[in-house]
Amino acid sequence: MHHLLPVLVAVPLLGATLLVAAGRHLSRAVAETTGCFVAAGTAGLAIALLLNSSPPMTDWVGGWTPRGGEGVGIVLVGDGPGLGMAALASLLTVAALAYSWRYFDEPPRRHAGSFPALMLLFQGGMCGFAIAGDLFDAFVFFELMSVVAYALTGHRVEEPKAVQGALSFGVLNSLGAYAMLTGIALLYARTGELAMTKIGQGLDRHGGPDALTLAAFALVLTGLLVKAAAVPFHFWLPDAHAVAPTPVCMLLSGVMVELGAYGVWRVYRTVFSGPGGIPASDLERALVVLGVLTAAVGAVMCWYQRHVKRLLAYSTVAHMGLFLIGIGSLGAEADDGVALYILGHAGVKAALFACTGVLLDRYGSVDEHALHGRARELRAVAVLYVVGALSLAGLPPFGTGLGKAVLEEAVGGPLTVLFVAVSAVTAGAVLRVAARVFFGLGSRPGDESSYETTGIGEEPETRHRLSRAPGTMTAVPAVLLVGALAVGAVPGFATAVGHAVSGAAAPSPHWTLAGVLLGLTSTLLALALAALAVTHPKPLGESSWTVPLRRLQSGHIGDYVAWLLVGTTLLAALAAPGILGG
Amino acid sequence: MDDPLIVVALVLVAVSATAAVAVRDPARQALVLAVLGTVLAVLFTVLQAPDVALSQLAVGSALTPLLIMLSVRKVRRPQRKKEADR
Amino acid sequence: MTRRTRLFVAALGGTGLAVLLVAACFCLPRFGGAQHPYGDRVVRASLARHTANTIASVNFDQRAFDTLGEMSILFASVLGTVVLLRQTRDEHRAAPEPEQVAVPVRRFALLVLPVAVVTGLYVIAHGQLSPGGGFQGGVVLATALHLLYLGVDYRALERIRPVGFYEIADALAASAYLVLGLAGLVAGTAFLANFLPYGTFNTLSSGGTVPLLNAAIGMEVACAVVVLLARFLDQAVEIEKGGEK
Amino acid sequence: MSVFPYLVAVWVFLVGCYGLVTSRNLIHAVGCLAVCQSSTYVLLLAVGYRDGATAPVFSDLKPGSRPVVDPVVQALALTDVVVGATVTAVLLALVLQISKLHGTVDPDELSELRG
Amino acid sequence: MNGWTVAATATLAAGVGAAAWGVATGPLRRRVVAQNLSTSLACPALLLLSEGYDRPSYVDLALLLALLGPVGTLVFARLLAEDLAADPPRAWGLTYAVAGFGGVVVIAVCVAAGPGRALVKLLVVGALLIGGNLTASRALSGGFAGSRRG
Repeated sequence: MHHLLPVLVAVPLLGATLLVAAGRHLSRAVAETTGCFVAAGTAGLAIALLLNSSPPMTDWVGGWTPRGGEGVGIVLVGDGPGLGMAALASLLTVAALAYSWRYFDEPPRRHAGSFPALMLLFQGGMCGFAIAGDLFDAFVFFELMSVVAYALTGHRVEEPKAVQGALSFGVLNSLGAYAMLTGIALLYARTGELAMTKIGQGLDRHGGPDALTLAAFALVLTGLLVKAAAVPFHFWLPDAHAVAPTPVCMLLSGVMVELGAYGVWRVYRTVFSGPGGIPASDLERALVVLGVLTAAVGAVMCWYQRHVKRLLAYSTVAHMGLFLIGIGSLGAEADDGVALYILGHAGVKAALFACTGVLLDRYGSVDEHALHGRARELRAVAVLYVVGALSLAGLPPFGTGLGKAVLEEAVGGPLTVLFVAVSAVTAGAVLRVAARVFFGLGSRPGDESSYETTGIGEEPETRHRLSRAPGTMTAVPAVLLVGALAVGAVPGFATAVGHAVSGAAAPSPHWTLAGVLLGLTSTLLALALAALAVTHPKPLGESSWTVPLRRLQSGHIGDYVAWLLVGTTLLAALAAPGILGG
Repeated sequence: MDDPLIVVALVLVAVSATAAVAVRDPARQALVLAVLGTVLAVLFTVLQAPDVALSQLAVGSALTPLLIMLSVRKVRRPQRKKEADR
Repeated sequence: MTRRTRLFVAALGGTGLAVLLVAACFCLPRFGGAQHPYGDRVVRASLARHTANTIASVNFDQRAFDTLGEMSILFASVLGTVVLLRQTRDEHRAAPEPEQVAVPVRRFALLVLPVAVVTGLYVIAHGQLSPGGGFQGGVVLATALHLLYLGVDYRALERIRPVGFYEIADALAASAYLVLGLAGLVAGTAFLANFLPYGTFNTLSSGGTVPLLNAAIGMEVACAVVVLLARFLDQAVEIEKGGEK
Repeated sequence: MSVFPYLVAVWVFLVGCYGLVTSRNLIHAVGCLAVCQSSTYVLLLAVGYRDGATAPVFSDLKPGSRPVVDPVVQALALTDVVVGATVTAVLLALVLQISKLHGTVDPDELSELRG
Repeated sequence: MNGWTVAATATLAAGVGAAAWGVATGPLRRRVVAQNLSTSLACPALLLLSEGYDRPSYVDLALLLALLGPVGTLVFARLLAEDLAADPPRAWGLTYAVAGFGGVVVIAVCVAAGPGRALVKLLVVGALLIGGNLTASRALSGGFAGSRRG
């Protein structure tokens, strides 16, 4: 079975090359169907491998199985988390391709296959990154998914915002990747190895951590955290996610960003967790501080957006903060919680983006104020939107709720308040949008703010404005929400996830009374916030203390790079005390 | 490390990299980047990496400058046109 | 942020990063040290498989999966460029004008073109023996074609460069690499396994699948770079803003 | 002296970052990113160097007759060079579109994405 | 270190160093010439290194640089034709000196290599190096009429 691990990467890549080769002679429908089938086939393979992933598989590509413990090849790791992420990425790719079915703007002349081919390449890159057991190999596939993501983000080349957002995305992520490569070079210099577990053993053999370990840790994590959009590396995310085509947004927010967090988890576990690496307390300090910052900034910025896609993008930032806190707390229970939360969040966030795409293509706007009360006729979408918002808040029995509950229990203490607050604020913002746009509640807000990005005047992504949403565009979000529900509600699923992530020995995650109550609390808080915002816009509207925070999001590449440098320094400073203290 | 050759190559790389950043006009920067590419190739040869040096030569001496110069030309053209219309 | 605050923030972060990196440099093993365990293993493995150029053995045999990723990056970026630099609705194509080129320059370009093509093919073919390989040779091949643009004019280039053909060849070469990998899975032991006889050391056919993968990469890179440059040339030379002509 | 090559790599990386922060032209910024990336080549190859050794290419060398440098970093750097060139191409394509749609390539004048 | 590598070091430090300085400063006409000379100086340096390290396979590097260096310069000559037409470079003395230096190096390396296949390759490199350098210089000083498009 383990021989099939590299096939997980090869199949989508082969599909993409064949689509391009035949692209000139294919009709659009054929190209897109092929794309869907290849993506679905890969997803099936990923799931099949996942079901056989205990005990974890390893595969040495090219049959370079090490002799006497010393290998020269590349190792792929097929364990629960890795294959789980690959399966999630593949399933979301299928969903995005199904959503874009007959929907997307006309393809470039004589390149009917280019969009599905790019999506397949993206899928291949994500799968390759998820199962990489070799640090440099991880870098290569990290770059593959990045390059494809830049191109996909800028896909609508007639949109000024799209190309600008894609460039910020590209520059920041490339710089992060080069920082990561520098870190890899440092680790290679110290240990002379590239396989992650081997590097970890090499560090341990060398003795205690020193400046080199710290620098390598900070640099490798910089690359991954740029992808994971941790504050202060996060600036590219709202710019890119707000402008990318909707099916691409579903993938970016649903799984690509999470892969950054997954990378942090994987790299720390295999490389830096030994006695020669970064002490657990230091990692916890670094990730929890960055996570809290990320969650707080994301939630505040989310609340004050009127551009709906930007709002959703910031809610992704906020949730990434929560995931990072979970990863930083380093426990089997927290890992289970994060895994469930990521699964649930992927479904919910992709569904919300998909619904927003319907708005964009129907009304040519994604501005909360401009759309006030205009979408009354879209009843099905309205229901999906509200359900999505409620599950974003952690309403039991959605997967997001279960993940949040398990995570809150694992983290405990004052951070529980943050979890409840962040999920309530982000969900409240989405509910506010739903109330205004779909139900026309409250008075129509005026256009007092001039600084921020509005969502007015966006080009629809379909050839013409839709008079009614095609079936796929509502069916896909519905299915995604059902999936998010299933994560939390299907008996035994959570246990299976727990086994896949942290082994059969650990206690399996399950609903507790406290978890249900906390989920209900944040849902009620979200409803209250939304109601308050709609009925009394003033006290919760523009406030002066957020202005400096919002000015930081300037769209200027130079600013973002400067913050990236600060972020790397901050990361090193947060992780330094344990090393300096010996 | 007593090899002055390596030191010379490294200094050349550091100097041309600094110049590539300091020269602000993209067309002139492309010239410096072309030199940086050549100097990097020399450094790689000195560090006994002929394969990398070859690909650096292939990419750095003609391909990257051509890409940048074509971009410069495209970016400049509307500005030129505006001037001509005036 | 104003320019000054931006510079201040960057100075803050840059100083911290500089301190960190310089400290790390002093913890690195001495430059020129003899400790290269992975490297030594790789050289032994390469010689065992009759591949004279160890770097080719790493790229196309021992770590061929990395090269698969690298090739996909190139493929993806070419596809991305094709999509990003497509002709939009408000643009039209203007026919390029002929160029006056000084005779010696023109003669030189036409003379060097075949030499460059031969050199490119030589670099690809000897990839597993001497320095070079598919990537380097492929770029040389693609650059050679563009001597026609540089030394003659754009119309001369267009005559020998049907972009569609290169696009298909690019995709087919990329799939050839993948198919060879899958063939390893079917015929041999694992994905990208070197399942062919290793041949005689230091001959063109040595190294098993290495020369085949190398050739696939060479073709992929050459075609990919041609398509890439074609998009940029289109933008710089032909595509203009304005309504349909 | 034994750290000089590493320090050069660090310098090149930081200089490239400085260029990115202060750039007034996006094409120039992409060039600066290429400079940043060249630091990774320098670092990788410096890590793999061995005193008095030669390249592990045995077409004109008897195996075992001379010490050889680390081939792994060379393969990594080779991959890195390709990645760098392609990323440059994609980013330049985006800059071209920015210039068409915004009429400028000065990041200070691009202000569509804020707040 | 041997005589060859010493010569290569000197070429790099003095020649390529000066070219790097020339390309970074001054008017455009000086920069393009410096760029052209940087490749025509680095190429002999690579030949010297190949001889100094006793690795004939390194000659491929010089071959590629002799081939692609002038192509790179043609790129600039072509796409900066309008700017260069206004202020054409005049540095023929320097160009011939560098070409002569390249010729001397090629002859020296040829003598050291002795007759054989390697000699043919070296002669090709020499021809490309000198021919390319001179043609590229010619292209810089008015090789392209500078049409508006094309």
